Amino acid sequence: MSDQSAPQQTLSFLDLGERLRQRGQFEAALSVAQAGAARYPTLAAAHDLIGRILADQGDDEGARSAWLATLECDATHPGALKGLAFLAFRRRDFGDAERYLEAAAAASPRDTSILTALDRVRSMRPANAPEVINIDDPVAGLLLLDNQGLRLAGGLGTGRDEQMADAAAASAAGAAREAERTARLLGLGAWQHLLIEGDSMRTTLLPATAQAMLLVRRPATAPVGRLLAFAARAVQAAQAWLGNS
Amino acid sequence: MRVLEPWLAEPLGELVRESSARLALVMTSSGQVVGQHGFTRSLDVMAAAALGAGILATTGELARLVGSDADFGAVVHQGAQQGVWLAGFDTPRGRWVALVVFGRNSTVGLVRMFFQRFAARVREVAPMPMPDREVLAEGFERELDASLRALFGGG
Amino acid sequence: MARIDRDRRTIALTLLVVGARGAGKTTVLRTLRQRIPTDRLRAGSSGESDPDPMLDWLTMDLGRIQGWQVQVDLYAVGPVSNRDSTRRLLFNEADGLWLLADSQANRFDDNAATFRAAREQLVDREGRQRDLPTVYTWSKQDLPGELILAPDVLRDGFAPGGAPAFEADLVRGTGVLESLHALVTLTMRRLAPAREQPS
Amino acid sequence: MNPERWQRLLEDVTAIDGVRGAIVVTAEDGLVVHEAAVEGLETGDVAALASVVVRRAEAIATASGDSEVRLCTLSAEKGIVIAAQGEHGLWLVAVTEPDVELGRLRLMLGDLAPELG
Repeated sequence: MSDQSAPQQTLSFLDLGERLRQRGQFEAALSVAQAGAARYPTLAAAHDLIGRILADQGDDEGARSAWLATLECDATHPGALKGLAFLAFRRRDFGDAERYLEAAAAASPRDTSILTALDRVRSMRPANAPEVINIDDPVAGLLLLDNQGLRLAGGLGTGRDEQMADAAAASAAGAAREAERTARLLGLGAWQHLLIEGDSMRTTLLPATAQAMLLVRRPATAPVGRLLAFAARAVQAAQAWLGNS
Repeated sequence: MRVLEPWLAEPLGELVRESSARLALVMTSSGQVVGQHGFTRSLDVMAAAALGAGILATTGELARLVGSDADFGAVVHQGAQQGVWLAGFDTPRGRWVALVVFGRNSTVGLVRMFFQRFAARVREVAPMPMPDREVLAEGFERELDASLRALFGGG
Repeated sequence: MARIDRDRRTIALTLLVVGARGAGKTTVLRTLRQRIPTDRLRAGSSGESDPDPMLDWLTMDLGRIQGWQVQVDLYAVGPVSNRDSTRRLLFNEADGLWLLADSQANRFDDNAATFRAAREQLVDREGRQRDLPTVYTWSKQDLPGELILAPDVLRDGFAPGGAPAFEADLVRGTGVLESLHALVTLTMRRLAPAREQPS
Repeated sequence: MNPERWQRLLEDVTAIDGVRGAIVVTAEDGLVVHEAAVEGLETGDVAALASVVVRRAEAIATASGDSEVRLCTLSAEKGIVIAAQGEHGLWLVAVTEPDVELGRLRLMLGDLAPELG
């Protein structure tokens, strides 16, 4: 984490900025935070502080930029993930809010405030309102790839860059070949999906068309059945995307 | 890949492809090479064939010594970076031996599985050998007689 | 089975010289080494300094027969049991058998035991007895008559089926080349149509 | 290594309706270590193929920056292959009919697999 790269004594501006923010002295807080961020551009906490100040000022767009900058420094920064979830909640985009909170929960599994927020967000979403599927969104946790293992669209989700997405796509193509062969040679017919579960994440890989497949990655807090149902819908979206592109 | 007879290309190709083999060698139990993949020098092919056939014969003897009814079936050497699978199998041409060298992207289990499929496929597609009775034609004895006399210094 | 490479048109025969200790196997191979031109011969031994080595071999190049390059691998194998694995391999490969009997009357039982052991090893993978072309050589026929058995007696004892048999004086080399000539011919007949074989 | 315990463990798995067979495999070399109730299944093939699928799944997790794989499920038209990580490189693998009680099986494998070592 880049926070650790800045010497401890130089971080007093963070405390000062935070105190000013809590007192409602937003302009002063912002100038302190921006000066700190200019001095330590890779310090995630500095961008996070800016995000909080701008959000308090009602500048959602500015706050969003600051928190995305935070994630560039530290892909699993819980403060930034929670902040982005808050912004999404405020604009009533509960799907996005849930996604950021799931990522935050994966990063800080013991933070009960995140799990509480997650429950609240889930309860807010109407039961019949499906999660929005955007194949092109690199942070949506949807990765569309071709049979050769080349990324067509999307990414692995919050906190994972394009290089990792490319590497995952390359691995996924090999896994799909093995899945197809295993199902065929064991007399199980065509393969439908491969579900990979770890402590923090769940990933499913499934064929989208004859030439393409989809990788859907979610935090382990996402229920398996829901992940698979979402993945099935995402396949339809991917097929439409492939038809249009 | 090189094969002595064209019908072997398909099963050997499948074995190599499916088991991700780096090197593969198919030989008769006396060490005559009938197909290979991945070797670049003929000297290596011959050496590997001779050693492979020898190792299998030796382990067959070992199996007999320790009281195993059948031979061990396969000899596996698993190294850090690559493994070797060596096993005999029956064909219409007699007993043959396959040697497969595989890397970290394969496993003994995978090689074993596709070796079994390969052996079954060879049994299925290998044409029956030309009867030995047809190797020589009538009248060979005159040539043989002359040859032996010349060899033994009898003119 | 003869090793036949149809693409390279080569035939390699494996012939075994089998005899009890002291029956003259080494002398047979020595005689052949002396009589065959060195450019047609390769030879080796498991124990060069051993007067009766456990395994002696030579390879003869017979030249071309009907366009086939023919090679004969001749192995002298004794009755020693601690070479069983090597013996077994050789017996699996063998195309022809050259049984060498010491003509001395007091060696009759040794000869019989050696020949019996050889036949026991001549089984295929299914355990069936293999029928190999066989010739017999009665060695030491040059010894005084009261010490040896006559060829007729030896034939009755060992080769009642009428396999070719030759009397040999191994020291002078008589009978050796004739025996080998007969065995190579018999073995190669199995590679030709059956009608080739005279009755 | 306790084959008797493995046997009991595998029998617990095969007791679930729709489970055709269960085996203990080594992911490193794809070989069967122990097996139970494997009607019509070539267990050597299952071990070889399942271990490769597991290795490929691990490659995806590694590339994605995720922690190690605990459970790997391959779902196909006519059946499911599910593998749960145990100790010492051993995996508990079950092959099932497509309509198996997957929820129960997942939980059971997750609970039993760590007892393999």
